[in-house]
Amino acid sequence: MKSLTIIIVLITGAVLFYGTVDMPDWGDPNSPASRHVSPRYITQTVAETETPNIVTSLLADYRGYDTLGETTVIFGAGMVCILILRSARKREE
Amino acid sequence: MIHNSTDVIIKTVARIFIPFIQLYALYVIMHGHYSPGGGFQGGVILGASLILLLITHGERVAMQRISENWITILFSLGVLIYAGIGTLCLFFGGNFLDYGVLAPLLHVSPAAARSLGILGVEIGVGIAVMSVMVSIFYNIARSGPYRNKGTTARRES
Amino acid sequence: MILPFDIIILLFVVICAVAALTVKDLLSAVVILGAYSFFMCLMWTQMGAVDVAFTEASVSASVGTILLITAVFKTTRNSKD
Amino acid sequence: MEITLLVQATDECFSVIEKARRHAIDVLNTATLLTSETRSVEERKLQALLKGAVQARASSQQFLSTFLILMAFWCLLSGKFDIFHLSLGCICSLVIAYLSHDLLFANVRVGDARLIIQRFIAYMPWHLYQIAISNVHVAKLVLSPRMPIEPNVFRFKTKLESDMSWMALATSITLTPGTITIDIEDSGEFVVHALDKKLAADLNAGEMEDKIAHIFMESDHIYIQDALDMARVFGAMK
Amino acid sequence: MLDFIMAKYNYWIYIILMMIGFYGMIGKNNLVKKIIGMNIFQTAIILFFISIACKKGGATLPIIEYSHGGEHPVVHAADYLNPLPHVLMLTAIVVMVATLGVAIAIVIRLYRDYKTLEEDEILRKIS
Repeated sequence: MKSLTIIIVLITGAVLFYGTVDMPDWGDPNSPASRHVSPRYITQTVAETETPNIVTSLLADYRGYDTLGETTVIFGAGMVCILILRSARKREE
Repeated sequence: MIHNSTDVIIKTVARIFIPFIQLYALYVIMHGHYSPGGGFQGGVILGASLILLLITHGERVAMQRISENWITILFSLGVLIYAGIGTLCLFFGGNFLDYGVLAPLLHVSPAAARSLGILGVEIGVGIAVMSVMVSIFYNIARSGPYRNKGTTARRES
Repeated sequence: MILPFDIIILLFVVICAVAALTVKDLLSAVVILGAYSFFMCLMWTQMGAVDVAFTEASVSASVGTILLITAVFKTTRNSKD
Repeated sequence: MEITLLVQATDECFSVIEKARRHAIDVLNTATLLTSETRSVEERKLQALLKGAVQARASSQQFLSTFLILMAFWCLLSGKFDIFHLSLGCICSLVIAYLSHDLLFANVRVGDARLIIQRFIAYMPWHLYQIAISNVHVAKLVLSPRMPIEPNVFRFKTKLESDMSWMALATSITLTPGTITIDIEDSGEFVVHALDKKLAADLNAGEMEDKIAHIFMESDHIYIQDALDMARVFGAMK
Repeated sequence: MLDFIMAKYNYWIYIILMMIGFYGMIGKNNLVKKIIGMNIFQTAIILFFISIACKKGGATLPIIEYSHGGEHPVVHAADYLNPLPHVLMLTAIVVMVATLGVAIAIVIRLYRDYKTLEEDEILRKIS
């Protein structure tokens, strides 16, 4: 059982290792991730939102809908904790 | 887990430090525009200060500040603030969460209106995260049997 | 990015990850996980992601560790593997 | 016959007068009782009002001082002094002062705060010097090839009273190399681990405890301070 | 060869961490150990995203130097790190703690019903 687990993990690691060969180099300024939309965010954030911290303006303004969904996920997690644990507590008391 | 601690040092240090931790948390929320920080981090620090109050001073002292029902109300209120600001933009003729159209309401330029909108959203996120963290901790710590083996053994010896 | 510093931190991260999974005592495992989170936070700081590092230090290293320690107090402390 | 009638009449008169007197005394007694009762009730009400007013005054004082301290801390953190950020700081400090105004000043006499801070600052150089001395001592112990350490746990009962001074003494002991406070019992007994006999003897001499009692104006130091103050007043009067 | 190692070693570190976390998730019997493995797996993924955001050659933190009321400075995109992965991972970390809370709630509930945290013993008690 244990050997089977190790074999599965090693196979997954090998596949991922093979995948890294085609990935862009570390710290490449012209990698696809940093060429597409992020230059616009960096250059326009002060003019459009007066917020020097780009991460904040991106989090709450440009990607605000994303963060709304994420806040809802946290809300759901709190609700689930209450549903799982509080009913049992009431029964015990 | 939640009980009035008998250790004088921990109680005194917690008593002195908790207001400063809470003020630092609000500072992190309010100054997310200029420095690292924002609603998530500040809310979690605020929740951690309340958890510290719970595990040092016991349930009675902590719950007379924010009761359990209030926590449950607060984490709906946080999401409501966020979604409410987004919906307010719809009434002014913009898109959902497009704070620039709030400028005539706030008497500032559209860019500054966006900045203020970000601040309001961060406050909503902070309230939601704070109450959810305290609620999860409280529900976990109140459930099930608590065996205080370590401290009772020490007191008996 | 300073290479020797980077390599030392990466080494510590891997050691902490392995130790957290191999220690038999669950409370020790949870505390080692907190140390792992702090090393991760240090690494992100020197990669330039200060916001993410701050979030990791406040969220995962403090509240996550508190929740796990509470869970260990509530259940049992010893494990078989 | 007439004489006996007269005597009887006077007797009756006297008995009637006596009855009336008793009645009047009873009435007067009940009246005074009633008034005293009402007065005591009113006094109690007044006292409760006064006590409530004192408590309200104390809590409002606590609220105000907490608010001022937090506002100073905010200015220290923020560094932005335009109106928007200062009003944000006011709101945040008000919220936190409302949430936890009874935590910061639980056992502190407010009037003494300035003197305590002055004395605490004066205490620091002495403590740093103490740390340096015991640092050298512990280094000598550890670096010598025979390692002449004798670790032992000992207890001593302190004469300090408030929790703040207990905490200050415990942290001072822990900051000094070679000694660590393990626990404080409820009755004020410190459990201290020391690396060496000499360090333990230094602690038992009680100089540090005296200094801390002087900072927080406790036990016998407060009387000495009172006497000094009174001496100055007497000198002025002469 | 050295160039190849220097260019790709961040991916290898993340793969190693991910393998450790994956082994913890599927190989360990204890439920708390499984949660710890899940935590390590998530941080490995976050490390992968953050290392994508790096830029060589003098790029600094994504915070622009700017004061209120001043003129808008001219900003070059190459001078700042890519902020988009930071934002995505910032939300991912908070979701990580939320999932941690739910997982702990489930573990405590299981312990109350079966009095054990080992997976094989729970399976034996169910059947």
